[in-house]
Amino acid sequence: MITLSHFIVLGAVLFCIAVASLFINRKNVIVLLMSIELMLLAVNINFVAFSRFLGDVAGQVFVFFILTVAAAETAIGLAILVLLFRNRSTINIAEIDSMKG
Amino acid sequence: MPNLNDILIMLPELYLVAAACLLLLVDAFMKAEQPVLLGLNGREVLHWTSILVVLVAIYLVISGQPEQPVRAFGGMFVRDGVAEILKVFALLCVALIFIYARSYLADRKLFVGEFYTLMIFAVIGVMLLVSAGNLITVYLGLELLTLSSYALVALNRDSKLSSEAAVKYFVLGALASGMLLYGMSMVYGATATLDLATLHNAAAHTGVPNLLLFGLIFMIIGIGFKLGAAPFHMWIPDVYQGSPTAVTIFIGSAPKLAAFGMAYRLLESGLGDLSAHWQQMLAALAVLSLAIGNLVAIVQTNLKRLLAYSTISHMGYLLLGLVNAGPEGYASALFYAISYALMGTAAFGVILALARAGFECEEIDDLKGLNQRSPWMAFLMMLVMFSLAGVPPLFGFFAKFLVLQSAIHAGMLWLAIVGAVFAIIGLYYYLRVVKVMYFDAPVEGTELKPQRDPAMRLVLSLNALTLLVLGLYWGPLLGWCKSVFPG
Amino acid sequence: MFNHLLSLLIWLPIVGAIPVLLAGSGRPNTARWISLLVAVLTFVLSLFLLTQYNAADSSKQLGESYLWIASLGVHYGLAVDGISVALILLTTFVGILVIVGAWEVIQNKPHQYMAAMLVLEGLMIGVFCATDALLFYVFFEAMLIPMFILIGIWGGPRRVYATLKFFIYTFLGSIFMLVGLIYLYLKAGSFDLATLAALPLSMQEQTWLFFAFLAAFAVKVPMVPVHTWLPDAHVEAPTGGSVVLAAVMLKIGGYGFLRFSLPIVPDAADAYAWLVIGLSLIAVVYIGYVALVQDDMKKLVAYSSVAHMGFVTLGIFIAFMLVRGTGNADAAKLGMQGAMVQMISHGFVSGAMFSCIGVLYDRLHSRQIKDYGGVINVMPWFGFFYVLFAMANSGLPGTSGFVGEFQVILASFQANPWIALFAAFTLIIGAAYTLWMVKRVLWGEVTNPHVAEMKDINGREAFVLIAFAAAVVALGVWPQPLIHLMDSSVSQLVQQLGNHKI
Amino acid sequence: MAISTSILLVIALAPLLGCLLAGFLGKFIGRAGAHSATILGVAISCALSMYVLYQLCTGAVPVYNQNIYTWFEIGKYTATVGFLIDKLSAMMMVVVTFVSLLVHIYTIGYMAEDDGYQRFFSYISLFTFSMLMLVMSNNFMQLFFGWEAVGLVSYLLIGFWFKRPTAIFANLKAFLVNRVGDFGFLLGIAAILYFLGTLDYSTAFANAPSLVGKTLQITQNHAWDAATVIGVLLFIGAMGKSAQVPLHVWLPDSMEGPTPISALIHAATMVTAGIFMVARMSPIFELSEGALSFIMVIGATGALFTGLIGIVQNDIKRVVAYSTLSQLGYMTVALGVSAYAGAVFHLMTHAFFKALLFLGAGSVIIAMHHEQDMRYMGGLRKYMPVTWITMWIGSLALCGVPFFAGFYSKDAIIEAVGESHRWGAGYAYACVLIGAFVTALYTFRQMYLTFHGKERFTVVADHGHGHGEHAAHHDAHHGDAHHGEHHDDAHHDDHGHHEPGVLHHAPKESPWVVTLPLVLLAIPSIVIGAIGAKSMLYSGWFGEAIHVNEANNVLAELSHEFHDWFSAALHGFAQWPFVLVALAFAIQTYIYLFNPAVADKIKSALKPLWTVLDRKYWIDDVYFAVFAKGGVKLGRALWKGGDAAVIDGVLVDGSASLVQRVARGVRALQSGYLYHYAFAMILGLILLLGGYWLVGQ
Repeated sequence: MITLSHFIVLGAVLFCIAVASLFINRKNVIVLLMSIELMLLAVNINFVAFSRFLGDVAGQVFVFFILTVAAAETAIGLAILVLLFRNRSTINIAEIDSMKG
Repeated sequence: MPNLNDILIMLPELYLVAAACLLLLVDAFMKAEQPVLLGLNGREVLHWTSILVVLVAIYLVISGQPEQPVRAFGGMFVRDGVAEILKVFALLCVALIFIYARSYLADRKLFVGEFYTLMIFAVIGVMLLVSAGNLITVYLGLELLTLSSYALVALNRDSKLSSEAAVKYFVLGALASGMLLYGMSMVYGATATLDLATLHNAAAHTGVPNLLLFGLIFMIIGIGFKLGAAPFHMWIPDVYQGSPTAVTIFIGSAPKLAAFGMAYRLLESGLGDLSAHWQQMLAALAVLSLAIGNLVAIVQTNLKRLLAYSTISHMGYLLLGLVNAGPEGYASALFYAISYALMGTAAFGVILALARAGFECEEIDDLKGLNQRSPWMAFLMMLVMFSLAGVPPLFGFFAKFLVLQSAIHAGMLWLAIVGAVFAIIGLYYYLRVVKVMYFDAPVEGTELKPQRDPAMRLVLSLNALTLLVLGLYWGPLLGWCKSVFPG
Repeated sequence: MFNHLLSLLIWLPIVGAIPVLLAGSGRPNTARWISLLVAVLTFVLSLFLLTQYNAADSSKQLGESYLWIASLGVHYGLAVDGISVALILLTTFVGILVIVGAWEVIQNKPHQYMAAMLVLEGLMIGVFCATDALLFYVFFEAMLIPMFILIGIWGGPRRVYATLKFFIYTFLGSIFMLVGLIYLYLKAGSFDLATLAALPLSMQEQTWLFFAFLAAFAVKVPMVPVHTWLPDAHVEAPTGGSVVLAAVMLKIGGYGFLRFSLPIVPDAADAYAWLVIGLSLIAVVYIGYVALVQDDMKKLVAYSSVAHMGFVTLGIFIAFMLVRGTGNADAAKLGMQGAMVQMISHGFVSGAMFSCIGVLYDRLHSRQIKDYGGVINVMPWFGFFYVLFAMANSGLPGTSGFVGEFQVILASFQANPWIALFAAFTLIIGAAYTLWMVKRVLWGEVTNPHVAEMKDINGREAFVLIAFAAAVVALGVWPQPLIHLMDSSVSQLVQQLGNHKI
Repeated sequence: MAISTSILLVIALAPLLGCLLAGFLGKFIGRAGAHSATILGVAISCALSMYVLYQLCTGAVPVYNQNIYTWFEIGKYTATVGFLIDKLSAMMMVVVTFVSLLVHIYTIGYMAEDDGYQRFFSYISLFTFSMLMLVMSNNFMQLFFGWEAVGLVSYLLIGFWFKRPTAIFANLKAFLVNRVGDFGFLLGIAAILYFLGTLDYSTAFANAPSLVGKTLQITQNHAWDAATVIGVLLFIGAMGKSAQVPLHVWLPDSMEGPTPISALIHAATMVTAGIFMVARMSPIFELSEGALSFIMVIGATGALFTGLIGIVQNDIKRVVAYSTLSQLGYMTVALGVSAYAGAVFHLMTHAFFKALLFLGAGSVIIAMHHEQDMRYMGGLRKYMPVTWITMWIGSLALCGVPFFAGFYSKDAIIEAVGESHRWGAGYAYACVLIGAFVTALYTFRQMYLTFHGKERFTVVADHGHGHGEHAAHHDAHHGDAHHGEHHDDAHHDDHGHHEPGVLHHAPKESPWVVTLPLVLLAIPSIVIGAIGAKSMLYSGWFGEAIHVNEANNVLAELSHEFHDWFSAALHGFAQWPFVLVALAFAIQTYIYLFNPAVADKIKSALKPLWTVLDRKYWIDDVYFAVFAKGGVKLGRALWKGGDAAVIDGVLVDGSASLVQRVARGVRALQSGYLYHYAFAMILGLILLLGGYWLVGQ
């Protein structure tokens, strides 16, 4: 039987993977964008699961909003990525450290 | 179903959305470089129109303010006193920024319509956020603000630093909103509601399940990030430094008001009954922010970076007010946020005024001998610095005074003492700026005169002098702040 | 006009600074004359205090009170007693002299210098008038800003270090007082000093508050071991800055003890009187020796200020031992009056000493003792004043320097002969460091050819020095008017010392 | 009828007015104006003082004791300015103003060529004012004012020639040593206020008996007798001002000042202030045997041992200076045996003959062109007869030869000590007796070296062609002196520059302004003893001013043997003191008139002893090493060690640099790498979760 806990654990695992890849990944900004997507999806799973088990639709509505915003976010993210590459000819995060201290 | 009343309640926001779209259109169709109206060219018309738009919005906020808090769209949107104050000052900041930024933008070929529309969208985000009655509204307002901000940070498309700042801001911002959302999902799971008012009651009924607290912690991270409280502050220095100053000034002002509003909505309106739990967490963040902000600011050489760390420390003080978790504490934190917004705009305003094409005026040493070259600007900057440092009789002192009082009132004397000790360390770097302006000789060959923009000079002067005037007579403002948090 | 005399006194110089600033660097003479006019007007106004203030009445007078921050119940409350009147007169008196003293000496942005001086003057007067603790704190801290600027712009080579040290040191002390005041406010619901004085407090609370106040005022006085900002600040400050610093600003520390430590936390102050007395005696002896070996005249006088201010704190806190220990209220009054007279007198004497050093500095651009020698040969009139003030500094009877020390020593003996013994040591060490300096600066053959070219004082300098000299001698020959002015206020303070709060 | 307050005010203020005129308007009124103004002032004072004394002597007026104004009034404590005029103070006033007047006149001649003429007159008038305030005072505060004010003037006058390194060293030394005494004195005054509750003489004296049995808690279980504490503390003040061992070191050095003030301040008046003070405080001192013994022993020690140093001095003024120290010792001994009247009487006679000796020495110095070394004098009697004779009169008075003034006072003291049974009286008696012999030794040596024997100087004409070396030196000297236009006999401040024993003019008698005071002082030096002895010593002339307990009254014992001045003097020839004087006279006459070589032989034979005396028992050296150098060392150690190293170095700058270091460390966390930033956020999350978990536990 699949209970709420399973969904929550799944969400948590996905979330952890997403977060971990945010700081373990040291190569590529695109991977970061993907991680962010993953993180939002983890949240969505949570919402949907809760919504289903609590019998409240509001959670599912929220998911729609999240998806929409995520799309916008990715669009901006990619735009920034392009800018970055144009200015620095790299998207390697290990090289983006001109501001520090 | 939404009715006319709902729309009237949300009129300022709706008006701004419409105005922003209109500005977008106007910008697209108007010839930028040619005289269009009254001898002003297209850009200038856009500039003044934007300012007018914002001022009208302020008018709408104030004039339509209901006596009692009202809710619209099924509780998604709340219009109360807190929202009013925050909106007024956020809009005011934007208006100031428009005035200060014009010459700076023009010098850097950034004097474009996007700046204005993005700013207005961002401030709509602020307004939504501070008026949020539902977790969804919180999220939407926040994202509207941050997405606009990402774009603003990257406004200067040819700057390496800007794009680097934008990437950092974007990734960390997304991480923070992810955490916030994760927390929201937990809270939702624990209480089965997204409505803040219901949440407040639900939390009172259900007791304090672990799930709720778990969610609370994640939400605090989101708030901490928006405030820029340590250890969620890492983006601040780089973004402040990398953004065009005209954008930095925005990031340093209105969003801080928004962050306060967000904290207030989530923590008090939503999870007020958990205050015993979040007080401790905020106290920890406050101590860290005070320590890191003040300490690292000491060793900065870049003025914008210095102000960034100063922001971090100021958010520590703001948290000192929030930890009180009572009406008095919120009032003091709100007061602090307002004072910080005014000081921030003035500080960056001076930098904007002094910056030229090819001269950012963002190193501390760039201000050398300012008193010799431009005594008035030096005087204004000195007022700002002493205000930031919290030296009476300037506004910043009273803000600090009130948050310290809140902390002591909340029984956290130790926290107030920590705040006091770090105020001393903080004093040092503000004094260093004054020292550079007043005690050092100017570098030969530099001009260091403010832009010849009378509107900017006038408004900037008023902005800085306000710090003095409000320092001498801050009672009404405090009264206003207090009146919106009924005991 | 007299209903708002105090407000007028505070704001006249501050507002007067605006036209001075507006005169700009292009019209230095306009700036100078306006500031002189403002300073003189303020002084004249302050003289009305003497007629308006009734010395026989111990209550605070000429009060003004307006609700300042309605939601906190903070008042803009002003009133004076005899002690305040004396200190205000000192401030306005010195105010004129520093303006005159800086007349043509300050060539770099004189308008800013004069404006800073005027603002400083107004703020200092404010400190002496405030009856609301928050208002007091505001004036107390705001003073730092013009002083910071004064030292920083017109100071010597290490001015930045000195002025930062000065600012941060003082801020460090006072921020703890702020925390203490907030605590008191939350307890009493008011910042009114009289209310706070009546507030019952447990011994533990009092102890914490006492140390918070001590931190603020000990730095300001300054007491050992938090005195090290003073020599640096003095050495680097322009003459006028040094004069104001020594003559008035230090007094604010002593004044603070009277207004805060004594009435608000009397029991803790009594319990820790030994500490303050001990530190005061260390100031007399230890600092005396340190002053002895200074090579820089200003540093020497700065250290001597620390030693002399030791008598102020000694006189104030000896009163506790006398009132509570021996029940001898009159002796306590004697000590307290001694402290007050010492404050005023030190204002004149140190101001005069720094003015003298300023005169020398303007000619030779050195404050090093070894660069001088035989100055009397070329500047006999200057020598007269220098010796006079040096004698006053070493407490010669007939000058004001003697009166306070005499009274404090007499009172100390009543409490404990050993305290008097250490205090009286100033007679020896004070004379030693002052006169040794006089010997090396004034007497002897002219060895430095630049000294040989020095001109005697001009009319403007003579005016300043004569004014100081008149005050020093008048107070030394007949201190009774000053003592009478403060008598009822001091009596009341002493009476308050006996009130237990626990 | 009473003494008029206005007269007293005029007495006190006339010299002050003169001082101000000469001091501030010196340039304007010129030299003649300055000396006229000051002399007039002092003359008025002197005349009125004499009038007041006359009034008191005739018994026409009661003792005057009134306050002029209130200095301060705090609760029950008041300090006033007022006058107490009884015979004691009136006598002092006369002595002070009279000697001062003569010194003023003398100065016209002595300082004739000096640049600081007006300033000098201003100073000595200021001194007269201060001294009058001291003796006329009716309370301790004013006494202390006068006490310190005379110290100030002494400081100014010792350093009058401020270019001389020795002078400005001496004046600093004098002031500081006096301050050590004043330190005790002030504490004594504080003790009086503590025990007697007043600063007013009459009240304090009236309450004095209440001191008996009172103690001052010094430590937990140790208490001192109140009267003794007060007495000793006050006497410490007297030790400073009256140059008692061990605070005597300043007086010989004070000879750096011009001779007139050596006579006025450092012989006749100021240094006797301590004696006057103790006599004035007799009601208090009488209560403490301990304090009086202390005084006696200190005085006796000074009387003998400082006199011994006088024997080896070569500077004519220093001989007189050491003789002053010795004589002050005598007065102090007299105080110590409760013979206050004897002390005051000796004070008065001493004032005249010692002023005479100093002024005479000054006259010699003028004649010798500011050569003060007696080794380069000799045979001066034929050049300056008036000086010679008057100085002999002074010397005989000093030695206590019967019929001269000093005899009556000094003999009375010696006998009084002999009568006393106080602890230490035996030692004191031995000291004063041997002291009489020593006094005669150095006095006659001085007289012989100066006026008799061979001339040990050479006169070289001033037109120094052919004396190339000398001329060059001379010119160089003119070049660096500030008053190069003056002639040789004006060089007050340059005796170190002279070639010793070489004069440019033959010595000649001084002008009348110099010799007149000598004569006027010689007269009382002869007669005043005979006139005053009976009344002042033995007939309670001072009345209430001096209080002696019956049991202590040694003078009363002596009075039984005293019949009249003539028989007393005749009797004196058969006493030990005179025998010793005669012996000393014989020895010195032999050595210096007939066989000068003996002196050197004795000197080399007693080399160690000579060294001890020449080095002044090394007291000065020890003081300088311990207090001056030691003080500077201590100060430097405290400054560098305490202020600079610990407070500033460790606490202030140390904490500032610590903050800086920490800041740099924290700054490194801001690495610039995005993944570090993200990691920090995660850390924050873990922190909050962990904290929550901990709290939950």
